[in-house]
Parts: sequence; structure tokens; C-alpha cells
Amino acid sequence: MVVGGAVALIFAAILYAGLVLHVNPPSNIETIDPKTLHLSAEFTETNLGTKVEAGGQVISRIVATQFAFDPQCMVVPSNEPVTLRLASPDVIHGILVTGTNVNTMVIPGYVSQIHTVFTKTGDLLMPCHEFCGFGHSQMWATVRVVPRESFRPNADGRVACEKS
Amino acid sequence: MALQPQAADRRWRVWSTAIVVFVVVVAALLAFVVLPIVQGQSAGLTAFAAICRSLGLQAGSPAARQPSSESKAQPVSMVAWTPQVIDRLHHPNLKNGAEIAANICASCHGEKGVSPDAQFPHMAGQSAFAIYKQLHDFKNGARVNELMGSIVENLDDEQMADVAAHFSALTKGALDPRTISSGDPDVVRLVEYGVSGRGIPGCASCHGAHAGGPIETPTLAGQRQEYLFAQLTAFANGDRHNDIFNRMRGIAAKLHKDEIEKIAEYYAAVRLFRPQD
Amino acid sequence: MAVPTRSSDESITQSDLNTVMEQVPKGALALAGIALLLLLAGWFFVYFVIFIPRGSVG
Amino acid sequence: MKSLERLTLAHLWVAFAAFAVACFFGVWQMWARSPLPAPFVTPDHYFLSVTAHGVSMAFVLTTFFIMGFGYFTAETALGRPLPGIHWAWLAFVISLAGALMATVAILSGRASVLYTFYPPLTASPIFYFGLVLVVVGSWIWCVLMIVAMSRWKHANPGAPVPLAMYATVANAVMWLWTTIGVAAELLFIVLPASMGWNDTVDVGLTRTLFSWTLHPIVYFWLFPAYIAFYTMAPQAAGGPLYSDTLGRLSFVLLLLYSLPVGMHHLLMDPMQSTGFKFVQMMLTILVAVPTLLTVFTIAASMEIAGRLRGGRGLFGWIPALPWERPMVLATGLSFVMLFFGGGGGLVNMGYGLNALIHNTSWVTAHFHLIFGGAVVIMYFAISYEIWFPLTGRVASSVLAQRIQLWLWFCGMMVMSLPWHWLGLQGQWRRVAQFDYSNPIIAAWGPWVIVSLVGGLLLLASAILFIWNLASFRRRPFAAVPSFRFAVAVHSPRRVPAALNGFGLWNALVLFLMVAAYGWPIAQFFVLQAPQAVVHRVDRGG
Repeated sequence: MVVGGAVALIFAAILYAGLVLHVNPPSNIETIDPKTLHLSAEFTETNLGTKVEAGGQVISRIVATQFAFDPQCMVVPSNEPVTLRLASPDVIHGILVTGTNVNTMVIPGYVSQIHTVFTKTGDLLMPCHEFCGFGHSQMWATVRVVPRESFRPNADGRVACEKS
Repeated sequence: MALQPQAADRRWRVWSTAIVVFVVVVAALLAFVVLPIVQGQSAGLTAFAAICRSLGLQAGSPAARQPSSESKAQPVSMVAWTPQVIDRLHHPNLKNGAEIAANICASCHGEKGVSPDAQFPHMAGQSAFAIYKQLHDFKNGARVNELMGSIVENLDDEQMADVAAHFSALTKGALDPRTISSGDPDVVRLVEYGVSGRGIPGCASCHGAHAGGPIETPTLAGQRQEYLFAQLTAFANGDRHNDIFNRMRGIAAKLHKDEIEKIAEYYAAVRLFRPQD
Repeated sequence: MAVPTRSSDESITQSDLNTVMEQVPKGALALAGIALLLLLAGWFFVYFVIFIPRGSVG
Repeated sequence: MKSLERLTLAHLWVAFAAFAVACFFGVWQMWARSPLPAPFVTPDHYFLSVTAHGVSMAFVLTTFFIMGFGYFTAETALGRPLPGIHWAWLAFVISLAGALMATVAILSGRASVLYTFYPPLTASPIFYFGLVLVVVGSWIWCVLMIVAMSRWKHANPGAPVPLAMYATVANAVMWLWTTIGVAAELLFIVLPASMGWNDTVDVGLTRTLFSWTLHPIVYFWLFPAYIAFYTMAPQAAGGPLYSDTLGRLSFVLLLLYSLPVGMHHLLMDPMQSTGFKFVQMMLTILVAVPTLLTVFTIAASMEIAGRLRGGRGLFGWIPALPWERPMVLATGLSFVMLFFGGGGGLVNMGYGLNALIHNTSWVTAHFHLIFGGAVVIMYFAISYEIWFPLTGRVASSVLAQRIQLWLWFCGMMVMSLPWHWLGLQGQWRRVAQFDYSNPIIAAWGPWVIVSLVGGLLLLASAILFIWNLASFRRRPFAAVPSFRFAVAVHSPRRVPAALNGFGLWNALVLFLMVAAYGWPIAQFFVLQAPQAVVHRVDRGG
């Protein structure tokens, strides 16, 4: 019937996004203990921010905590695959990056992971979009998308925002 | 309706069930077989791994390589809020805590946790979790202070929990800092609301009476002004760095010196309810 | 003047109803069909014009 | 029947009192978020207000309205007294006590965790106890509805249950299924944590359990609107219902496909796998089927009425409808809002597409249009319709009723359409104030002010609504004709057993819930996911 056709059409578009564009919601069931997050190797303070890993993967690690992100500014290259990995040591947070499809919840106990490609350069807002307490409204960070040639990792493969 | 009622009823049962089961089977095939295998191929995953990921049996997306990290842990504080630690703080040996307090804490922090000297913080009514965290950090060198470092050297975790709980129990706890009637409106705004544009949450978002901030958040109301000023300054310039994930360093570094002064003054002005007052 | 809050359908005769039922539900199908088409158009607008250009996530 | 009327009115007045108060909170919140300077804005005031607005609108208004309307339907549709009216009063007292407890906890600032909870933040136990009591009261209502229907069936063997009652019981059955998730979350995890009995909670599990409830709860709110579409709107328009069977089928499909779909609220969550998200997304799309069936059936019913009144041509029946009657007007306006809200919803549930708008103002706009718009406007129309039989007095001004409905519709559109736009720009949710000095956010300012104007229209409409109901009291008593629900063109003498009871559908719901939620919940017990430390907002810091 007509109803069935309409439903099928929308369904086909979603399936197309999944099969051809590899669009998935962030669903990386990877546990991490929030109570000892600061003792973990990967989410230790010095390892946060953007790093080009040995295999060439660009990974930005971010901790969302009451009521700030650590770090508060991330540099990522444009038009290149980037992986964001986020974790929370305390309560539920969430992020989106304005003007992009980057969006995930950050749930204490789990690593949230998004694989994406930023296409536009510039400073984008990355606010906490889930109620996390009274300081929620002041919790935001900056994602600085720079052209490939301006993205210069240091000897450890790390890139950080310059203090402005 | 040519059908007999019973036959019609059975047809409804059979077809409804069949349609529902069919929908679930198709959904499951797409979700657990077709999508992960197709997505996994482009990411170089085996069909088995991709299916496991789509079921949630393996970490990672069926559409992308899973990154790894070779980083080493470099914690700024060794305190982990395990259920054991929390439990000890909820069920302390208060007698033991009182003894330790009388023997080694009272000379600087006062017999009843009210310090006689401006440079030492008050302890009475402070959160047990906050005191425990700081004692633990002094002991591990996460927070550096010669005097405190040598004093806590010989305390074990349980003793630290007991003495923390002892001080915490000395008064009824803090008043809501916003009960003071006067105050510079700019500071009140900073304390209550913070500054969105500078990414500064209000102090009360964590330190307020009904805030639900991190468990180790200390009570500030009625604290020594000199102590608060010294600590905020130390956070701002990085001398003190035992706050996990830059929670305080990040905020303090964004505050101007006069704001730090006013905040210290503000919180010191809020009177704690103390039995001897 | 207050309109009665509920209508009285006693005036409907079976023959009126039969006449009307020859037309029904043509109008309803047309209306629902247009609504459905607009809905689909809106959805695909969001999908192709906003979602897809914003880049893949997974 | 006097006692039934008192019972129904008591429920509706509690519902609308909460509604009116919540409207004030809502407008103030929009003011606080706008570039205009608003009074009293601090984070604790703001989140107290959001909690109060959400709890009043989503739990108190809905639950009390549905219970009251259900009692009314049971007695009028079945034509026999409600069994166990004492139990109904007991349920009322329990729910009211619960609502008052929650109110006290919220207003004392010890429950600012919003109506969707967010553990490991935990509020005062009084808040959760209060909400549990509201739900317990509604469970008694569910049992009473089921008992009323089964006694009627016993007395009328083989006869089809009147559609209005069949739908009401479908809602009661669905509500029993729905509340399992939130009840498990509150009773086993959140309440013990707020009492201090455990210090850590499994956040993934609590969110998953809440998602179990989060979608069908919206359908629980929606059912009265659908009941009005099928059984009151055609009657008001002056025609019969187009098809009784399509109505039953819609209600059954709503029961089936509103339950195993809650995970579309967790599409952006890291603790559920792509596979189960996809399965539930696919089941979610099927909810479109009963919705579209309803749109068609009601449009067809209206077409009959319009043509009976002399409407000609393909669309001539539309202007021929008696739009001056509040129920007809509300149905039309409700469908317009359902169109926009439903369209937004189709984007929300779109698997990857959800990333575009998750936790942005788009979602706020969606549920305000669907619930606050399409559903609540039918609550208004239902109240106008049944206030005469309930009070024995005729409305003082139907014009005021029409103005109120139009105000609500315009307000809702003016408020929520800009929100859709802002959501696409990335305006995020649950923020007390925005920093309008930021250039990205500054561009949103004008639209936020436009939506605030919509909010003011809504507030005006809410006040007018209460005034309209109160003004019934100034009118003299009139003779009340017996209340009639619309009947179908071809009133069935017998319907298949499947469409006259819920046994088959309960079995299928069980199957669907096991398939959709079995492993996603079981995984937390297998995985042994690390727990998060409880953050109590009701203790001094």
C-alpha cells in the first residue's frame, strides 16, 4: 500500500547511508572505569588532545568532566579521517560539534568513539549537550579544524591549540 | 465474512504472528548480517569480527578500524573512589579519627577543626571525601607541602578515612554560601553563574549546597580567606596540580587576580555554623 | 450565540449516507496522499541537503 | 452517576492546575535562554524550573488527565457503572500524594535532576518515592479499566467492545508494559542510591531501562487524543466514523510498535551496539503505519461529515465542515501539528540521521509539537466536550474556546518552528543561558526571541483555557443528554477475537520485547560494566 511504500522509501535511504556511506550511530561498547579514569593510561592527562598514532590514525582524546572538557581546544586536520574518543569520570555528558554530524553521548563507564571527516576549516563549538549539573551551561570546548598543511604534529605526534 | 468466527480468529492469530516474526527476522538479518559484513569489508574487518561488533560482543564500530594507545599512565592523583573507600568514609572509626586528630592535627587546625592561624584551613564540617583526597595526595606527593607530607607519611588509608570523617562530623556542615546578604554583585554572579563566554562555571555549580559536583569537592563556605587565595593562585600557576582533569587549574587560570581575591573574600565571609559560635 | 458542543446526527438518513459513501474516501486519500508526499519531500530535503553534506560519521 | 463526575473532575482539575503552573515555568525558561535580560536566572533556579516544568507536564498533567478521562470513558462507553469506584478514589489519593511529594522535593531544590533523572546524579528520595506513587496510582487505574472491560464482555458475550473503551484498555495494557522499565530503574537502582544504600550505579543499565519507558510513555499521553479523533471528532463534525476495524487495528499497532523501539532514544549512546539500534530503528518506522492509518481514517470520517453537509468535489468537504465547533477545530489544528511533529520525528529516528539533531532544540521542538501541540490541544477539546455532561452546565462562550485553541496552535507553531531551525544550527539543549557574545550563538538570538513570543501566546492560551473551564460555573444547570461516542458507518456486530481483546497482542509484545531488549539489558550483567560514583544533589557540598 501507499503507507508501506513511503515507509520503504525512507527505510531505503537509511539503509543506503549505512551500506554505502558507512553511517552508523556511535556504538562502541568499550568499557572503562570512571572511578579510575585518571589512573588509566589512555585517558591520563598528558595523553589528552590530538595525536597522530603510529599507524597514521589521527585521534583526539577528550575527557568530559563536571564542568569542562579537557583539553578545552582540539586541533584536527580537515578532509582526513579523524577519530574522537571521549570518556567521563563522573556523570553523563554529551557532545555535538556545530555544523557537523558529530554527536555522541558520553556515559561514565564507556568510551564514546566517533570516526568522521571534518570538511570545513575554522573554529567550531563543541558544547556539552546533556544535563550534567548546574555548570552545564558553561561547559563547552573548541574544535579547531585546520587545513592539512597547517596541521603539524610534533615529534610525539601531538598537536595542540596555540594559546591565543 | 464467509469465514466461521473461529476460523477468522485463527487466521488473525496466525497472520499477525507471522508478520511480526517476519519483520523481526528481516530486521535482524539486516542489522546483524548484511550491514556489518558490507561495512566491515571496507574497513578490512572479517565478517565474524564485524558481526560480533554489531552484536556488541566486541568493542568498536563494524565500519572502522579500532585505534589503540601505547601511552603510559601519568596520574595527577592516585585516589580512586572505589566502593571500599567510599564505604570506609561512610562507616568510619570515629574514635580512632578523634585520637589521630588530637595527636597530630589539632596544633595547626584547632582542637575542633577551627584553625587559629590564617594560613591553615579550617577542617570542621569539611567534606570527608575532600579531606581524604587531600591527605592521600599529600602522602603520594600529588600535592606538595612539606609539613603535610611528613605528617601524613605514617597514616594508612583507613586512618586517613577515619580522621577525615572525624573532622567532617564536627559540625552540621556548610550553609549555602548564597545565604549571605551582601556582596559585590560581580562576585555573586561569578559564584552563582560563572561566565559562559570564558567557559567558567559558577563556583556554586560544584561547591554549592545542592550541586551534585564531583565527590571530592570541598566545602568553601567559611574557609580561611588567605588559604583560599593561596590555593586558587597555586592552581592558576600550576604549582598545585592534584585536581584531576584540570578541573580547578582550568578555571583558576581563567580568573583574573582581582576575581580570585574577591572569591576568597566572599567565601571567607560566609559564616559556618559552629557550636562554639 | 452558543453552538451546541455536540452535533446531532439524527438528521442523517441512510440514503444520504449511501450517496455520500460513493465519493468517500477519495478526498481523504487525496489529502492524506498530499500530506505524505510533502512529508517525504521534507525528509529527503533534510537527508540530502543537510545531513549528507555534513560528512560521514560512524 | 454523580460520584463518577466528581471523580473525573477531580482528576482533570489536578491535571490542569499542574499544567497552568508549568506554563509559567516554561515561558520563564525561554526568557532566560533568550538574549533579553531575565530575572532570577541562576543555574539552580533554571534547572529547578526545568524539572518542575517536565514533571508537571509529562507526569502530572498526563497521568491525571488520562485516568480521569478513562473513568469517564469506561462508564459512558460501556453504559454501566464503573466497578470499584472506591479503588479509583484510592488511586487518586495515592497519585496526588505522590505528586505533592515530588513537588515538595523539587521546590526545595533537592530534585533538580530534570524529569528524565540522569543518574548518577541522584535527587532526594522523596522525589522518587513521589513519582513511584504517581505510577502506583496509575496501575490501579489500569487494573480498573481492564476489569471494567472484562466484566462488560462477560455480560455481553460475543459483542464488540465499544471502540473508545477498547482503545482505553489498549492504553492501560500498554502502560503496564511501559512502566516496567522505569519502575525497575527507580526501585532497584536509583532509589537505593538516593537512600544511600549503594554508592555506585551502572549508568548504561539505568539509561537502557529508562529508554524502555521513554517511547511508549509518549504514546500513553497520545492515546486520549487518538480516542478523541476516532470517537469524538466525527460525532462533533456530524458524521459517523469511517471504519471501526481500522481504528482497532491502529490502537493494536500502537500497542505493539510503541514498546520495542525505545532504543532510538539511545542511538547516540556508546553502550548499545549498532545491531540492536538498527533493529529497534526498523521497528520504530512501523509506528508510522498506525499514525498514517489514523490520518486516513479520520480524514475519511471528516469527508463523510463534510459531504453530508453539502461539500462537493475533491476537497470541497473541508470548508463544509463545522469548524466553529471546538472539537472539529482542534482536530484540524492537531493534524497540522502532527504533520510537522511527525516529520521531525522521522528525522529523529533515522539511525545515523539522528546525529544531525540529537540533543538539539530540534528534539525539543519535536516533542513540544507532538505532545504539547497535537496531544494537549485534544486534551483541551476533550475537556470542552465533556465539561457539559460532567458539570451539567453549558459553556458560556464557544468563541472564547475557539480563540483559546487558535492561540495555542499559533503559539506552538511560532515557538517550535524556529527551534527546528536552531537545532539544525546546533543549538544544544538544557542550557540555562547562552553566551550571545559568541558569533555563532549571536546569530541565533533573533530566532530565540521569536520562539519566546510563541511561548507568550501559549501562556495566554493556557490562562484563557483555565478561565474557560472556570466560567462554566457561572452558567445555570441544563438538562444533559446522554453522552454518545461516534459509531462507524458499518457498525460491526462481531469483530475478530484478536480485535476484541489483548491476549494475542500481549504475547506478541512479549516476543518483541525479548527480541529487542533481551540482550541489550542482559549484556550489563554479562559485561560487568564498571559503575559510576553516585552524585547526590540533595546533600550540602
